[in-house]
Amino acid sequence: MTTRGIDDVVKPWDRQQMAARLARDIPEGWYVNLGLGLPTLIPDYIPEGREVVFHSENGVLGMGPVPPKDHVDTWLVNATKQNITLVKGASLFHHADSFGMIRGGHLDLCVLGAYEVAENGDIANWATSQNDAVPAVGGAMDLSAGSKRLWVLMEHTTKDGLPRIVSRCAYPLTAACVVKRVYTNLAVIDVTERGFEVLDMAPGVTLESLQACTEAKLRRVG
Amino acid sequence: MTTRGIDDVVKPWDRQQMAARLARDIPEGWYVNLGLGLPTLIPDYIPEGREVVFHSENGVLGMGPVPPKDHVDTWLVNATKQNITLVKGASLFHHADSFGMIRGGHLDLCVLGAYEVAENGDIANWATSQNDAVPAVGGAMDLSAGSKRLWVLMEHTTKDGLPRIVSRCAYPLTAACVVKRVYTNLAVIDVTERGFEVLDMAPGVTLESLQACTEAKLRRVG
Amino acid sequence: MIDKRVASIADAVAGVKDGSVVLLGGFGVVGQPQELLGGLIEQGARDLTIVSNNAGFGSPMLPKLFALGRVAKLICSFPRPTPPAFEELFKAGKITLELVPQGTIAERIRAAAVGVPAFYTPTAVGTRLAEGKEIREFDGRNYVMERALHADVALIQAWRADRWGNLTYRGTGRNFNPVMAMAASLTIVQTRHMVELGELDPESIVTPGIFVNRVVHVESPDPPPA
Amino acid sequence: MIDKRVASIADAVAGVKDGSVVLLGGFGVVGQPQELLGGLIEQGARDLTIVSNNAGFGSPMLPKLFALGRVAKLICSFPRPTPPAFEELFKAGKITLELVPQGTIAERIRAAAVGVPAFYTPTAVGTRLAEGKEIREFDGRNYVMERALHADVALIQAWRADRWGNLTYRGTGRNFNPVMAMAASLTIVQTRHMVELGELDPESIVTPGIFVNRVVHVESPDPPPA
Repeated sequence: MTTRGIDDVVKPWDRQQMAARLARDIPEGWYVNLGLGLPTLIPDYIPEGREVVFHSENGVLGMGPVPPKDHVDTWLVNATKQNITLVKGASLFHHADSFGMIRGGHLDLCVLGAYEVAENGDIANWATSQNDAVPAVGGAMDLSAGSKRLWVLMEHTTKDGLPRIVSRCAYPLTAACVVKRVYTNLAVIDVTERGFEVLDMAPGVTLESLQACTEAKLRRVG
Repeated sequence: MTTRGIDDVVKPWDRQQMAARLARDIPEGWYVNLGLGLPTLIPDYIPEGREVVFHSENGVLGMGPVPPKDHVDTWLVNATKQNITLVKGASLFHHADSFGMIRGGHLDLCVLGAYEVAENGDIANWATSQNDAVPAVGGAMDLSAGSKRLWVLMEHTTKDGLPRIVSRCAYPLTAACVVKRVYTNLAVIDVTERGFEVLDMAPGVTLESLQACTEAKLRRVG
Repeated sequence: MIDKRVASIADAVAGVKDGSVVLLGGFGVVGQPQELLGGLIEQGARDLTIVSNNAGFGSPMLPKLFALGRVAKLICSFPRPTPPAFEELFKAGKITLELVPQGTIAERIRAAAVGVPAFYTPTAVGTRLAEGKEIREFDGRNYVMERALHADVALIQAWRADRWGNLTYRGTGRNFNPVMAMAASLTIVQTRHMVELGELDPESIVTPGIFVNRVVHVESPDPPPA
Repeated sequence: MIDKRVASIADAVAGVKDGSVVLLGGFGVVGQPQELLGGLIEQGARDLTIVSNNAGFGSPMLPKLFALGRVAKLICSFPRPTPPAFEELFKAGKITLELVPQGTIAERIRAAAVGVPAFYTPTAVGTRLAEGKEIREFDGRNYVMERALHADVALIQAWRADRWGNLTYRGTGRNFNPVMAMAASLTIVQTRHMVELGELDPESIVTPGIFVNRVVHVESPDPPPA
């Protein structure tokens, strides 16, 4: 088998496959917060019968799927302000309690999107420059600093092909040294004390081709 | 009218009269926490129809009277661990919320007993020496430091006739500079920046006789 | 008789002073007290500091308050999407934005409510939102010191209320409301339902009446579908 | 299926290690989980630090734990009336008492639960309970710095629970229980009633199941009249 360029025979995971790949790794019983964008696809891929409890930082544990249009309770929204449902066993609480849960390390997992992840676990996902017109941070810093583990779900490179898995973040940090794992359209990569370790790759991706679009050094394990 | 000795024609207020004298000064709408002992007599003397809301630091607002013996819910107790009732409009909450209310200055009034009150508003009411066998403080320090106003309800002197209204507390402090008013069996005394000011005296008590059993300097106002 | 009920929105917001710090309940528009905001617009107080998780996108009233030039400062975690009224003022330097992580806003408000002047949090350590703030190490980890956020006024949306000001909320309309209700000198509530004293279960009251000053009954519409 | 229910008291308290810090719910005996305490006595862990508002006067179980010499330290606000078992050990210097104001205990436990390592409080400033602690001035007033109180185990008395560990309480049996339930690595609950998932109203759950590890159904008696 010869090494090929990444544009050649590679079949990157699509957005649904990325969400499904990550969902596979969430065991029963975890309490999970999902950030805006891609991570919101994850619940669809939790296997039937596996109980995972979804947290929404605006005061919900036990968030269920989007309701059918004719059965919407508009008093129920998630962090993205979409209407949601509650599953059996759900509970409601206020913002100080909700972020107490987050900051206190009670969430087993938070999955966020990001602009960049660095090999020391730094994450940059809230601002693309030092002078955004109207900056916004939401709960990203709380979730990053507080969760038991932070996984990032993002495209491996920018639309222009620039690396997002880097030795050091260029964008403003959301939190330092917190990311445990990165799921991209090309690979699953652990953040370890020894740097980035590749756990899994999309069909056709080789370590060499992956490295070619990754600024930080990668190692293959397992 | 001649000045007489305090043992002569004085009619000190008894415990019920002390509680009633203080109750008179609690306006409608105040949220009030009552300490152990004498202060627990106060609710009996709030005039019918005047709504005052009693707080118990173990998580109750809207504490009602002691229940008849055959209608006791033993899951309801006050800070003294006596069974209580709830009035209409009562609410229940946990200890961190309850002491948040206290510390955050939301109680209009706390009434405590004391060993000593000093002219700068210091209160000593939890320990009689530096080496009590098994010391206990409960919520006294939180209530003293946190309430909007702290009134003390106590006998004017010790059983041995020693003064308890002093220029400086000898016993370990509960809180510094917090007492606003003292109700005793002999007088009602404000704590002001100018020192103790006597507002009212029991029948037969004169400023001179009161001063004789008071270590700190008293002034008569009004 | 303790009766915190007031007859009108105008009575509810009467006396709000220029320069007030105003806590505004709601997450997006859910739990945001629109009619009280409308009352505040009518009432006329200026030079306000508004504490709100969002900048009013989708809100019928908050952008109006900005557009009228009544807000000097917004303390906020997520001012996006950004209503044009806010964006214009911001770009023109006519409004100050204090960007605070969402959990830190909530905890700073709670701290004010419970008499804690300052606390330490891991949130924002190592980021530009911690720049200039005191950093301190506890047990080998760094934390930022944050200060209590006191307010003059809180505007609250409740679901049920009684004349003592006991409150419950509905769904995620709870959000910042119970926290903010505890932290202001003047807590003003609009409630969808006014009930008799004693109707609310003492076990299920979320905001005890001690924190509330005024309650007005407003049959406001449900939030729009999102 | 998430199922935090365990079949017996022994299963509930299994694995508590020597030297553990144990948060014990209850105010006096109301809300104090007697059967879990009994289980802890049977289970055998030693050298414990117990965090409890009281020292067990009137409690069938806590004085036994003291008498068996299993407690090295009590963190407590009001150890009076003092059970003889505790008083003897204390006078003999065989147990340490850390006396903490009641609200400060509650807030230190909450701080641990919500990821706050330290905070400032006005309580105890100028008293001997603040001796040796950091004092700091904010806006002209002095405050004591207090540290979060983390624990290995919490023993909790609930009224209703489901298999996810969602809890409600009864009356003043609530007290420290919801605060302690949030702050331990292993939160063990005895509940008077076990209900089906979905039976508890999401609006009225006091302790969300995320904080709970094990729930055992015990038809314990009501507290005695007081």
